[in-house]
Amino acid sequence: MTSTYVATLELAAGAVLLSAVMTLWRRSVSSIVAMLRLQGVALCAVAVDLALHENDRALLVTGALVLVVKGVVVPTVLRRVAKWDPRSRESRPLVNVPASLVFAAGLIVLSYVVGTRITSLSPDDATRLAPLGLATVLVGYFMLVTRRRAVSKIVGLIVVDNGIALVTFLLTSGVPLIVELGSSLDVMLVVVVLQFLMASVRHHSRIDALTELRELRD
Amino acid sequence: MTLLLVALGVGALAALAGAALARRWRVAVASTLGALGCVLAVFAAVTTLRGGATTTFHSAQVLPLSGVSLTLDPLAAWFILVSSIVGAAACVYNVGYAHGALASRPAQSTFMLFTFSLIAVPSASNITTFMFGWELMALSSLLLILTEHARHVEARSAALWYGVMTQLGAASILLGLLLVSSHGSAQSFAAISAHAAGLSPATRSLAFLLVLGGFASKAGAVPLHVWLPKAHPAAPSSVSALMSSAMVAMGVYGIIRVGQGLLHGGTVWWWFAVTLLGVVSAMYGALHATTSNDLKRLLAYSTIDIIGLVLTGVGAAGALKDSGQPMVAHLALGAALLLVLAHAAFKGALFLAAGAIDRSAGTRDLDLLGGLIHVMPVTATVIVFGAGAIMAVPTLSGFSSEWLLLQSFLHGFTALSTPVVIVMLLGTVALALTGGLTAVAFVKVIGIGFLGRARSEGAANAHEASRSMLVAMGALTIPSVFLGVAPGLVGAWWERAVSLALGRSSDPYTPSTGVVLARLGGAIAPAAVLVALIGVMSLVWLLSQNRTARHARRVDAWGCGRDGQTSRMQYTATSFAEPLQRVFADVLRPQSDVEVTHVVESRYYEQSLSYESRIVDVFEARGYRPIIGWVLRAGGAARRLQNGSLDRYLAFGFGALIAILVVG
Amino acid sequence: MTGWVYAGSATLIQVVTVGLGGPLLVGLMAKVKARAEGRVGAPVVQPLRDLRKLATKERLHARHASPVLALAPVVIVASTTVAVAISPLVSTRPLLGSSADILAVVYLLLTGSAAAALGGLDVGTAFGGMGASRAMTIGALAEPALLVAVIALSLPSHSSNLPRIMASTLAHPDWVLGPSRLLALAALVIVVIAETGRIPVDNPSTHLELTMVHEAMTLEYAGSELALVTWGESMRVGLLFSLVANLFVPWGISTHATVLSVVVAVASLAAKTMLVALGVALIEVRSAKLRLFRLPELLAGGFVLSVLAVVTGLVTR
Amino acid sequence: MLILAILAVPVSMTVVAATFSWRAWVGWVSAGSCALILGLGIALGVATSSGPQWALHHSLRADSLSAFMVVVIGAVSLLATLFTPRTMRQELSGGIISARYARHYVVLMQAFIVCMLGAVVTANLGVFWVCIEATTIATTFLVSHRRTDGAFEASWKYVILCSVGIALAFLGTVLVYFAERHVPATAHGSSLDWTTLTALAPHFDPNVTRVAFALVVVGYGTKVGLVPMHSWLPDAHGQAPAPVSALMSGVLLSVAFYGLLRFRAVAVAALGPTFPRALLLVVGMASLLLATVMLIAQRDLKRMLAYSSIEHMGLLAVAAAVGSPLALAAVLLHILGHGITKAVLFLSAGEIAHLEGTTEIAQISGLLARRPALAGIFGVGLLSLIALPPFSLFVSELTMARAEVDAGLWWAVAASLLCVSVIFAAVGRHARQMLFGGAVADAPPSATDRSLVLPLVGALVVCGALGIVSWPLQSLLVHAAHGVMP
Repeated sequence: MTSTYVATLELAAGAVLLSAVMTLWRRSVSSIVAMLRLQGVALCAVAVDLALHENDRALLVTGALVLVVKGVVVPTVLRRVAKWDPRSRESRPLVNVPASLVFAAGLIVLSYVVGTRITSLSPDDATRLAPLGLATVLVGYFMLVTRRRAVSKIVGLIVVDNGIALVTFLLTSGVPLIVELGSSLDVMLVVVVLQFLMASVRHHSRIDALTELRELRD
Repeated sequence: MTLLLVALGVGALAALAGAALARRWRVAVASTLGALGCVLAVFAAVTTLRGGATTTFHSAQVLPLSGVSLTLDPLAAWFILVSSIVGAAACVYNVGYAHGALASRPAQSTFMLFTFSLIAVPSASNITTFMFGWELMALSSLLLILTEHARHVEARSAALWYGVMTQLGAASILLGLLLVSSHGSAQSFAAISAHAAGLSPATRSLAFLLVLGGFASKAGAVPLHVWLPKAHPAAPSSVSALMSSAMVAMGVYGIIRVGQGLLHGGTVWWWFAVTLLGVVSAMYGALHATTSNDLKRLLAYSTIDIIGLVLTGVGAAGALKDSGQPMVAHLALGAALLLVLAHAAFKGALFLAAGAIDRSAGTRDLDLLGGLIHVMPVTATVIVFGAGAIMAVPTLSGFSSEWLLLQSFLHGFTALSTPVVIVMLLGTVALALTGGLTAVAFVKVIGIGFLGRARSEGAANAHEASRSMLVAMGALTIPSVFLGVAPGLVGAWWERAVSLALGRSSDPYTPSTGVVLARLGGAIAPAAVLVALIGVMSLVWLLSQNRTARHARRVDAWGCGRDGQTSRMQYTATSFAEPLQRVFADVLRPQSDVEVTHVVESRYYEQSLSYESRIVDVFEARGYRPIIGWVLRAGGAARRLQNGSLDRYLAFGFGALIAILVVG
Repeated sequence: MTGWVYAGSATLIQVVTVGLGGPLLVGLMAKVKARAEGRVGAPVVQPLRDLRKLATKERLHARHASPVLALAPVVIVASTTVAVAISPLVSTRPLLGSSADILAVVYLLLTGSAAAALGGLDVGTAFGGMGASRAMTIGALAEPALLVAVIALSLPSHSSNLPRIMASTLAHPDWVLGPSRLLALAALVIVVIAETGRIPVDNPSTHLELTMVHEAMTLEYAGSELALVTWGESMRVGLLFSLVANLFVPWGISTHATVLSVVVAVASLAAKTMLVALGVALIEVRSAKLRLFRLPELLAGGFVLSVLAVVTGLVTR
Repeated sequence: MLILAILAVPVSMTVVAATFSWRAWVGWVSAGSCALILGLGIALGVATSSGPQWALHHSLRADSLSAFMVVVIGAVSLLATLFTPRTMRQELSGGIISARYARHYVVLMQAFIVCMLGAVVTANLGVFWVCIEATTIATTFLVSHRRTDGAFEASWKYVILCSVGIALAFLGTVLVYFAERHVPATAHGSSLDWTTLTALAPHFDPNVTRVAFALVVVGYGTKVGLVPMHSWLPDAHGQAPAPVSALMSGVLLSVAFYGLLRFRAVAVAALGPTFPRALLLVVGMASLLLATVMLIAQRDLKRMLAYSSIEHMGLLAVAAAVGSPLALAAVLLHILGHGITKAVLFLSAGEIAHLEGTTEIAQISGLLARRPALAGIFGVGLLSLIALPPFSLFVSELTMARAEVDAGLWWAVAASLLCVSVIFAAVGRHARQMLFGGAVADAPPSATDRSLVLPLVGALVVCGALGIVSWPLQSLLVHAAHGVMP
């Protein structure tokens, strides 16, 4: 039983990180969103696995919530938003794809080094994997910085959020419910805000992509 | 202390009256209350100077997180005396002078605030109270400079220069004081004084240099003076008078209070630096005063000159105390204090008179004035007395203080330490070099501005100032003359102030109306000299009234036989100072443009010729402008940090995150 | 009581001596110059005769003149007279001798110069302004040298009180030939020439527009006022010559209240000042007037000499 | 009870605003509710002087610090909401927005105030985080309220940067929780209560706490406007309607800073003073320096005010680094003074922008001659902002400097005084251009109406009084400062 739990946990957590790296690798917006969906599902798997292992009903609910929000709602909304954008590919990232992947590898190593320092406090099966979450955060952030398209940026932001959620699950087996609720709620609200923004900009129809906006400057 | 608190309270009332009352009553009521408060402050100061006890006041209910703390001791009282005398005169002057923007609510209220912050600053005895008063003084004067911004465009940039310099100065002072304060909670001057002895010499020296920078800038010492010749002329004259006579004195007060009172004198190098500042200021100020043509600018430069001499005295006192000659040190500091008071009186009167001229002739450019003695006889008399005092005409106040200064230098030469002797030598040289230049400057003021014939419509149609203005100027002339004729009568007062700063010592003075230094072998009896002068003058006058013509016959001016002299043929202020300007061209670096327009028909005939000459402040052009340029360029370059790119903004955070993970 | 009488009479004698002697010195110098140039020259008493004649003439004022025009000559004469009265010329104990400070004398003279300049500016003619400007410039440049030179003299006696300086010089004859004294003497001679308006600084006997300094200021004066100005100027000559003479060679001056000593003092003063006048006249004869803008070099030289005198005094004490 | 009332007032006001369509009275009532909050805050201050108050099963907790923050929020929001009717009138008549958005505006403003109040009275740092996040959402819509290109751009940058920052803060919070859960032999069980955390902090694992605190500083520092995540601030403040800028700059930054103060107490208890001090010093000095250089060549009026907020937050961070009771009391006084002053400035700048039709400094000139009252208020506000007496910012900056030198940080004081002086020069230069510059017009000066002048003058008078009279605020400040001492 334990070994299944550990194997599932490792697989799911690895999937979260892998899908984060995949978002860096792929260019077409639709496949990036698909990766995001995969990541949501993997995250849900982590939560459910932990919940079953610890008999934590609240965490089970959280897992369900994650599946709904991150596996279904967010990618769907994003797909809709992406339709507004005529150029569906991330054509000119600030750092090109191969370099990004090399950089991501470096970030993963860094998070491993840093992560072990943190997890050494209580090195159990779940906590051990926390560096994977940290790496997801860094990779997501890297995407946020280097990808120009609005949708890519939102994806990066959500990857960061997912990474944090992964760290949260692994380190604490879920913080008190209200926080988790808040966090999921928040991601959803962020998406709503973003959709609103995109729509508004479309409405004004003068600027193609939000990220091209550089009117406000010193 | 009660009296001082009442005075400050009356001052607050005056400020309120200025802010609240309708135009009809505002100026009169505010000025009356202001003058009343100043007179009360004079009494408070005199009570302490006459041997009254040192009193303190503390309240935690005022000034959050620190509490207000006031101490009235003889040193503070001396400077309160300085500012309240000028303050009273300025308030009286205000009645007739305030017009237009200056009579508005904000201006009147701020004016009162300024007057009383000058009285509050010397009495402050903890860091917060001191800085509060100091900054309030700076702020209110800054606002007052701007009152006539609509009429004088240059006031805007003058205010900015002033504001920035005073802000830097205040920052420097604050840092210096904090460095020597024992604890944030124990920030009273008494605690600092007790604590300072245990500090390392390096800390104390650093603190003193910082504080010196701030105070010297306020006092207008070269090279920190650049704001002064801009700001003092730009302010309304009642304010210029206060700034130039009382506010610069606060810089001197600060140096004495911190250097001697809180830090106990330090080393000879501190005072060497002070002297050097003083010598450079005195010479530079005197030189620029001779070549300035704007009356108020000339007065401002002359302030730099006199304050330079004061600083020389302060520096000499510090150096002498350090070399173990306390009695001579007392003499030097006493001379400095006396000069501060004398300067306040005569410079105050001069600025007020300059305001009267500006108001009635519509210009302060000496090149456009002339002949004012015929239309403004009282103002002219005030100017003559003021100029006489500043030129150190014997029996006027400038003379007695400069004599004391010279005595201290002379006796200071007996010191065995070389730096001290060099200090004395520098002081002597400064005194010697400035005397003649000051005479040129003020002969120019009187001779070009008041004598001769009017050079412009404004000057020709000028009229005497209003009564309250004349009363104020006249009132300030009285202490100026009194301190010259009978300085000995207040000798005990300044000696008390000096003792507080330098510690008790054998008193060098012997009671007299003049100043008698029995133990050092020197004396002046200005009163007797005055009697002799008046006697001889009357005698000569009587003898020269010969039988043939009691009244002189009026004829055309001879002018070497040139018929039809016009006012344009007179020497102007520029031409008067031209020889000196040429002599000191290396320092002044005058720039001149000559533009010749030829007649169309022939190049041998000139249609018109224009000549323009100006003197820019070397320190401003070579020292300050480049720094300002660097700062502006840095600001321009920094704009690239915020270039509008979200990617860049996010990258800042990403870098921070990586750094945290690596370091943490 | 005798002290008061002595001091009072000494003061009076000083004023009379310098008052009469000043013009005579001027006359003497003119005579010497004339003789040196091979002329007969006017009698030595000519300046006194001129003064008497002017005093009876009508007073004329320009139309735009102010009371300053009339007041200035009075101030010139009064300030010089007081300076004479308090300085130890005949006696080391004149009335107000305790006030006979170097600074007082210097600034009294400066007051006189300023009054003269103001008188020159009052009428508002080009020449008056020119003269005043030049005179003040020269004065401003000469004053530092003067002040520092007298400081150098006062260093050994630790006092700037003139009677004290002379008393201590009398007590220490060896000071006279010290290097500091000699340097100060050189500086003082330059200053005195400048302050009294002699060649090479100014030429008192010319009315050439381009060069005149002092005379330009007095162009608008006439009658008794011109007499006062001229008299004040010659008293100044007398005072400065006497001071130079007495500061360096004080012997002969009366130090106690006897008639004989006073007589001797007057005689010796006359002799000493005549010698100084002779020297100055010879300098005048032997040099040409400097251009106005070369003057600073001369006066700066005087200043440097005086500073050197102070430094030497400090080093050799 | 008091705590609940404080939350209930704006919540019910939000409901009211959502129910009725926009009328001027809605604006006035919302201002009234803010006045009520201010009053309740003062009452809370009195009540908490004897000890913290609890409500809702210990999920809400108010000590003197919370009470003080409620007062700050109440005061600034009162000032900002007093301008709601005016702003709406201008925008509706100018055709900038439709009536629907006027209603949105009032609802969002009230929701924004609720979130801030919630943040300062909650006992739980998770809830604190949620409240801060919620302010981001509310303000995003408020920033884009005018629906111009610039407004959308600003709110886009704002929401992205703040989301990232707030996510990092969440990660930090999680790590703190992780550290708390692994405190050996904990008898209390784990919770995210400030009090529990502070009590347990000495047993925290230093490695974890260090990273956690650093993440929190960067994360909440985003909302505070501290370097390196400050970049959203000038854009958002520049584009938002004036009352929104006033509220954001005046209190939102300070509420986030309040969180930093709480976390700092925990971090100091866990790590000792060195690391928190170093970290806060670095971000504080960097913010100060950045604000200084950016202000020198600033070209936009509202951005100038925004950078000045960064400057003041930097000063606060440096003082918080010291963390002595004196420094913290000064920090709090500074928060209050800065809040009111900045609100006055943004509101008057909004009016200037409305009247002049531009916020570009170079295009505004001679204001003092043309609009003496408005320009006078703006000028006096700037004087208060650059910390001149008698305004309270002077006393608080001076006290912060005292406390810093006390802690041996005299070089930091030297550097910040230099920066402040350069800022003085820069702001002075811009003010000269706007207030005095240009030729003086012949037209008679135009009057400014009283509804604008009175509140602003009143606020400035309060600022001045706070700088002179210490009663009754001082005891509250001292109490509150002790609340965040480890």
